[in-house]
Amino acid sequence: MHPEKQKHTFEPKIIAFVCTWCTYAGADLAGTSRMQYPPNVRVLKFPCTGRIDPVFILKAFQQGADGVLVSGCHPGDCHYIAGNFHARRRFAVFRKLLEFVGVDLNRLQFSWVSAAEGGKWVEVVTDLTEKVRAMGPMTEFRELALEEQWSGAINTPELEEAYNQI
Amino acid sequence: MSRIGVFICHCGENISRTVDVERVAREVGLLPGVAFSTDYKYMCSDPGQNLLKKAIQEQKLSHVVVAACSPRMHERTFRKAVEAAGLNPFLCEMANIREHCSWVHENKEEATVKAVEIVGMMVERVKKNRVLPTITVPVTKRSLVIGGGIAGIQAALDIADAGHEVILVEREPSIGGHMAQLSETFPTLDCSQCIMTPKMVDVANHPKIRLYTYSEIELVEGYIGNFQVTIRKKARSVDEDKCTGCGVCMEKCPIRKIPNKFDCNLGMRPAIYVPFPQAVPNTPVIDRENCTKFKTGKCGLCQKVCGPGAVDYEQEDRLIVEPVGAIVVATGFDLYNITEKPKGSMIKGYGEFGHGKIPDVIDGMTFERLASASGPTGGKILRPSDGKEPKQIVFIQCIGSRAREKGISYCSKVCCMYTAKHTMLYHHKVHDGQAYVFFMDARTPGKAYDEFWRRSIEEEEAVYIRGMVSRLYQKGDKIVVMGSDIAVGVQVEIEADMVVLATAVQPQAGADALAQKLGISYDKYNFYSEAHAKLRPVECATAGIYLAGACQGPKDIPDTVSQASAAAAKVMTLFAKDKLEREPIVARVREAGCVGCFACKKVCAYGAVEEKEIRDRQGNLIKVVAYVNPGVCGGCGTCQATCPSKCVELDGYTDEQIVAMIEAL
Amino acid sequence: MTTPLNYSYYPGCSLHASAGEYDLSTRELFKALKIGLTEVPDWFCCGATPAHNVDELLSLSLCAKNLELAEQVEGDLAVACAACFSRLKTAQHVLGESPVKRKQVEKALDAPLHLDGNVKHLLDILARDLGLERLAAAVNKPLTGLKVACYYGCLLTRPTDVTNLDCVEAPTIMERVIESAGATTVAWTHRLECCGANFTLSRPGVVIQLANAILDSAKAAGADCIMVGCPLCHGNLDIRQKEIEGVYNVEYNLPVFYLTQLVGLAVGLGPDKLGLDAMIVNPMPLLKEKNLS
Amino acid sequence: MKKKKMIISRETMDVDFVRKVEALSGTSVRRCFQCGKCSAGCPMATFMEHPPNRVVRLLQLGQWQRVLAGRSIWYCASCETCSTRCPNKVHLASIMDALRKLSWDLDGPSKESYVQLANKIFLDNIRIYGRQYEMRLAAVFNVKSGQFLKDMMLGPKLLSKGKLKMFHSKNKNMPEIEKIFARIEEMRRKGEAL
Ligand SMILES: Cc1cc2nc3c(=O)[nH]c(=O)nc-3n(C[C@H](O)[C@H](O)[C@H](O)COP(=O)(O)OP(=O)(O)OC[C@H]3O[C@@H](n4cnc5c(N)ncnc54)[C@H](O)[C@@H]3O)c2cc1C
Ligand SMILES: Cc1cc2nc3c(=O)[nH]c(=O)nc-3n(C[C@H](O)[C@H](O)[C@H](O)COP(=O)(O)OP(=O)(O)OC[C@H]3O[C@@H](n4cnc5c(N)ncnc54)[C@H](O)[C@@H]3O)c2cc1C
Ligand code: SF4
Ligand code: SF4
Ligand code: SF4
Ligand code: SF4
Ligand code: SF4
Ligand code: SF4
Ligand code: SF4
Ligand code: SF4
Repeated sequence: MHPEKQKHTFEPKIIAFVCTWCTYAGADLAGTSRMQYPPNVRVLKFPCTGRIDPVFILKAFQQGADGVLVSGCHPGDCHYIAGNFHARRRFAVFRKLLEFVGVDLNRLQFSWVSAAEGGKWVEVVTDLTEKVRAMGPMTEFRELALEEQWSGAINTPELEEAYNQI
Repeated sequence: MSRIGVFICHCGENISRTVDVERVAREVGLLPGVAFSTDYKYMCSDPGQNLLKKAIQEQKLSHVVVAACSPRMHERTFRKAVEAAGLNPFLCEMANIREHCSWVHENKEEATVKAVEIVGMMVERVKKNRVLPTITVPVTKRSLVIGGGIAGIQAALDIADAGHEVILVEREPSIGGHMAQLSETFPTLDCSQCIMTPKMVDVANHPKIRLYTYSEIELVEGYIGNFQVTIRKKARSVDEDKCTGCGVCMEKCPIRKIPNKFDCNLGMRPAIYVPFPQAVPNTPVIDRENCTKFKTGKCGLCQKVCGPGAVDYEQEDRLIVEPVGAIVVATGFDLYNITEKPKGSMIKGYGEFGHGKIPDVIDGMTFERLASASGPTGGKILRPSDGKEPKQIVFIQCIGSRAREKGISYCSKVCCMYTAKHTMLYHHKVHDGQAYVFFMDARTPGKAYDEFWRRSIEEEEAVYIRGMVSRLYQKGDKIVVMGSDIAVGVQVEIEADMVVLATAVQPQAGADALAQKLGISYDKYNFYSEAHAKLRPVECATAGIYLAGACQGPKDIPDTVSQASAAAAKVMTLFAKDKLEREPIVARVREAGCVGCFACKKVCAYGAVEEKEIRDRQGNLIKVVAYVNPGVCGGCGTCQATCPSKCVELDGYTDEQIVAMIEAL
Repeated sequence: MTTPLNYSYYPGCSLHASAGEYDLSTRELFKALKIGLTEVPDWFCCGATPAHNVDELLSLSLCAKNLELAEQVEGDLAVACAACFSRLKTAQHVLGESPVKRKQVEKALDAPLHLDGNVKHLLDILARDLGLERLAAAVNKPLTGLKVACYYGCLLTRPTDVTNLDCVEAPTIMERVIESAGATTVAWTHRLECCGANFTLSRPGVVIQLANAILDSAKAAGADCIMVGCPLCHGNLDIRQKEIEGVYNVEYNLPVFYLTQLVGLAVGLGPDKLGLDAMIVNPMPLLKEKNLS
Repeated sequence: MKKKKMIISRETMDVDFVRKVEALSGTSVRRCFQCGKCSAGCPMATFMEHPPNRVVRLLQLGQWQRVLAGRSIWYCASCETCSTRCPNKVHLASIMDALRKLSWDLDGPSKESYVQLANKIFLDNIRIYGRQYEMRLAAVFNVKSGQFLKDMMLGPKLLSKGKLKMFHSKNKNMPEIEKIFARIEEMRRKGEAL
């Protein structure tokens, strides 16, 4: 619902990591239905949320994202049987880790958007954009020197434990 | 240095209305690595595709980005075009500036900026794209069917009729499964044997079907199109080629009092036996546990009387290896047994029903045998304890099923209908008898099903009582049934002569062990899991393995046969090709880095990760690493996100590609 | 040598009153079997059915307090009354499962809870701790020829997964114990049915109806007598038996023994040590007939 | 008995009450799928106007007044047959406990006063003496219920068999018991317990 376009001083950057089968298709549906939402989101397509390495989220924040959205199929609907289930477990631990490094968890949103939920996609993106806009730009993290060798670099006990749990 | 070509589509006006496509082309053209950029009215049209092909050749492009609609629309189209121009199709990516941009924004400035960024991201990504070979695997056009019930029989006949060889493996001495035990079948009440036995004979006579009865699956290796299956053919002690099926041995065998499992232990059989007269094959088997020869070394009568000399006490188990391209699993079901609690199972017993130790409390399948014309009583309904005809018979539904407390929460789907059938059969056979049914709901969705149930009440005058039974006990030669009628709100007591419990449908014993051999998944009850409940209900997640019948969930015959034919059709679809081609979006392990933790193996739902031994030249084992079988991998990438040492990579979605996109922000 | 068996003992209110013979025979039997029994000092009522009926928190608190008192005496807690047994076990179970209720009870007691002690019914002690073999070895006057209907009632084995005495629906522990003492048991239909104990005061009519069905079933199965492990069952079947016979115009004449009385007979204890004279339905003619007295 | 029509709406379904029942009993009311097995085996069902399954059904509909107005809950013998055999793990005996407790708190809209009275005397006994004295229990019940003659036949017989004690012994833990009662009352006053 944006009848009157408002002028904002701050336009947050939102990155969305989505799976092909559900959320990407849901976003497509929002398009074919000509729904409207703020243009702040950039979509990265993955075969499955199971492919999404938490490190990408860190990377996105480091690259200047002010908010990150991770979205896939509803539980039980995974195109790849159980990928989203593994992803869910992984992210549960990852959230703790993010909190530990000082990221405000309000900047990171997980959701389920199915291929039929164009409206939900719009809602989720709009809400996150507004939420992050209110929070202002994400600066803390940009300065935080992540190791250049990003892959597998964060092998914290928490992650270790998560891997073992899977 | 890459030479990337970028093609911006107007989509008529769908994109260009809100996105300044020319500006996008201009700005993107300035990105490092972009050698060519242009815009065009309809990229997917023939002229559009030709423009693309011509540019690739003339500009010597190394990579292509088409900024247009969703890749879900036209990725295939453009990849084909790219391939036609001589480039590897996986060097082409699409940037979605329609569904994700022009259609969802109104402000032209904002939309254009966003479009530039989207295209920019894809440009960075495509730079990291690698040439991916199309994966092809050969297909062995023979199939294995496990389980010779109606599901296995139907699937085998369908596949064989299409001209492909079928190997049918059945654990029991004869095929037929549970349907061969049934008397008459709902909803039409036709005689089960009459419609079943011709199909069994067809199997035996089909030139394309090789039947292994009294056999089990020992080992399954390989993957779709290329399985190697080892079958254990248990020693029958009778040479199938020599035996004529004359039956003299069975007549002469002095051991006669072994309860016949096929007749639910109501009838007796000798130590050398066929489970039932219409058995296929009609070759007896010696039950070594009960045969005097095997127990004491004496007897040997059957060998003496056998004209063709078929009896062979020395026969041993044989292992046979068969290459097949597809597998249909059709191992069926068994009934919840209230008399004994299976070891280690979550099932609780029914002490309140006497743990099934009251002789005239039987299960539904036992009733089928009593009602069957070829059964132990010749089709007369007689109670097991004293052979008297029961004048008051009580049926109780949902025993074991829908009883979380007892361990099973699902509905067994067939018992409402077969109980209705049982009341009819009973009333047809015992004219002065009365049937009562205790039930919670009648679940009768299906063509002509509810009418069938209503008939049992309205025409056959079965008395249905909505409410369950708390306890059964023997009183003299009666069984006291303590029930309730919740509609009236009173307790009901019936002194019955016989009680039939509709016990739950469960997977066959050993279903989990077989699943582990096959590498397919199963639920907590051991029913096999289909790949998708609605859209891929006959396929396993493991490619090349299909499901048919009650092994996947409780089913009646029409559902079983439909699924069996569907599984057969899936097999034939697979066999319609000589080679399998698939998207090369599969995971690959960098062996050098792999530490062999097999975290990847644990998360892979497709069972695609195998263990591979790395040896030096002398053949000493250096380490065990993961290997992803490209024929099996579904391409989800879960392994990659899981691998702690980051050495398994999903082609098409490598870390490099993704990070390139993130960095392009 | 096996280690000596010693228990703390919770008789429950009835054993100090209407079921005095159960108390007496329990003490004498245990003495004869060389099992130590020390009464929990100043125990109090577990609340029985009326407490949990209307006030679970009170019921749990009373039981928890008694369990705490029992800690003062060494050994597992031996309980004679099926109702007390069921209450104490249920309290242990509920407080173990529900942290909320546990907190409330701790507050009510103003003390931390002691829930680890084992609570055992006498049957359990005889059948498992002592063991049927040792029990059989102690028998010197086997109850040969005595046909016993073992009555469990509702509370010995229930609720499921709580008392863990035996299979809820098809228990055999009473039968096994008394068969070890040489008696014969009968198979009968009402051994698990409720006698309505809770209503003995307020709605005796109900009790009479339920108890009649039980007596009828035992008689029909050919029993000479009934054996119980609960003073409440005993009250309804023994004390009310004459009344029931009057109401239904039948004759049962079924002596109702406590399990400790019958086992006591078998190990050679005299009627005076078993309180047989306190039984309303006189058992002596039966015992004479079977040459057991 | 005349039956009132049941008007069902968000307003007439008292979910709060049902939640209390669930909290007290630790069992879910919604789980019940009305198979009736509880009622089939309940020894007291013939004395109840709402058999056990219907008690749960009325709770599912939030119609607790109908349950409490009847005597069903007071006729439950706490025998646990229903809980033991329910195929769906509904602990009905505990629901009955909870209902009695809540009815007791509401000061009995119930018709069944005898059972309530007996319970009350029983609990008073504990508070005053620490243990049950059957003699007192019976005597007080008979006086309060006005049923002087009931069970008169039993009395003398029991006395002669030494089964009725006239006197009670001293219990050292009496102050402690009083404290437990008092603390529970206190907790309830403060809303720390139901
Ligand atoms: C009492 C009763 C009455 C019924 N009445 C009707 C009716 O009237 N109408 C109707 O439509 N449906 C009825 N049904 C349902 C019907 O029986 C099933 O739908 C049907 O039998 C399912 O067939 P299936 O081939 O899947 O399984 P099954 O008949 O169980 O066949 C499975 C076969 O696989 C074999 N097998 C198992 N494990 C292995 C292994 N590891 N290796 C090799 N072989 C193995 C078994 O030996 C068996 O031969 C009834 C069911 C019951 C219980
Ligand atoms: C309210 C409702 C909810 C449901 N929810 C679920 C659910 O949650 N899950 C589930 O599994 N199932 C659900 N179902 C069932 C599901 O909708 C059906 O199983 C499924 O749609 C059947 O698919 P179909 O292709 O057979 O028929 P249809 O979907 O009806 O398709 C038939 C097609 O044929 C076309 N057609 C008809 N006649 C002709 C003709 N003469 N020539 C050419 N074309 C023709 C029609 O236009 C139509 O496109 C639901 C059904 C209903 C009514
Ligand atoms: S084994 Fe021999 S005797 Fe037996 S059926 Fe075959 S041919 Fe006949
Ligand atoms: S050898 Fe065995 S099977 Fe053959 S007749 Fe003798 S007992 Fe029967
Ligand atoms: S089919 Fe009917 S009898 Fe069988 S489990 Fe389902 S509801 Fe119960
Ligand atoms: S007709 Fe439909 S709604 Fe009714 S029972 Fe059958 S499936 Fe359910
Ligand atoms: S998770 Fe990585 S390191 Fe572990 S086995 Fe798999 S590929 Fe090798
Ligand atoms: S990509 Fe998915 S299917 Fe392929 S090996 Fe990895 S986890 Fe298994
Ligand atoms: S037995 Fe359980 S599920 Fe069945 S009606 Fe009673 S409470 Fe409900
Ligand atoms: S506990 Fe109460 S409701 Fe349940 S069966 Fe016993 S008397 Fe009936």
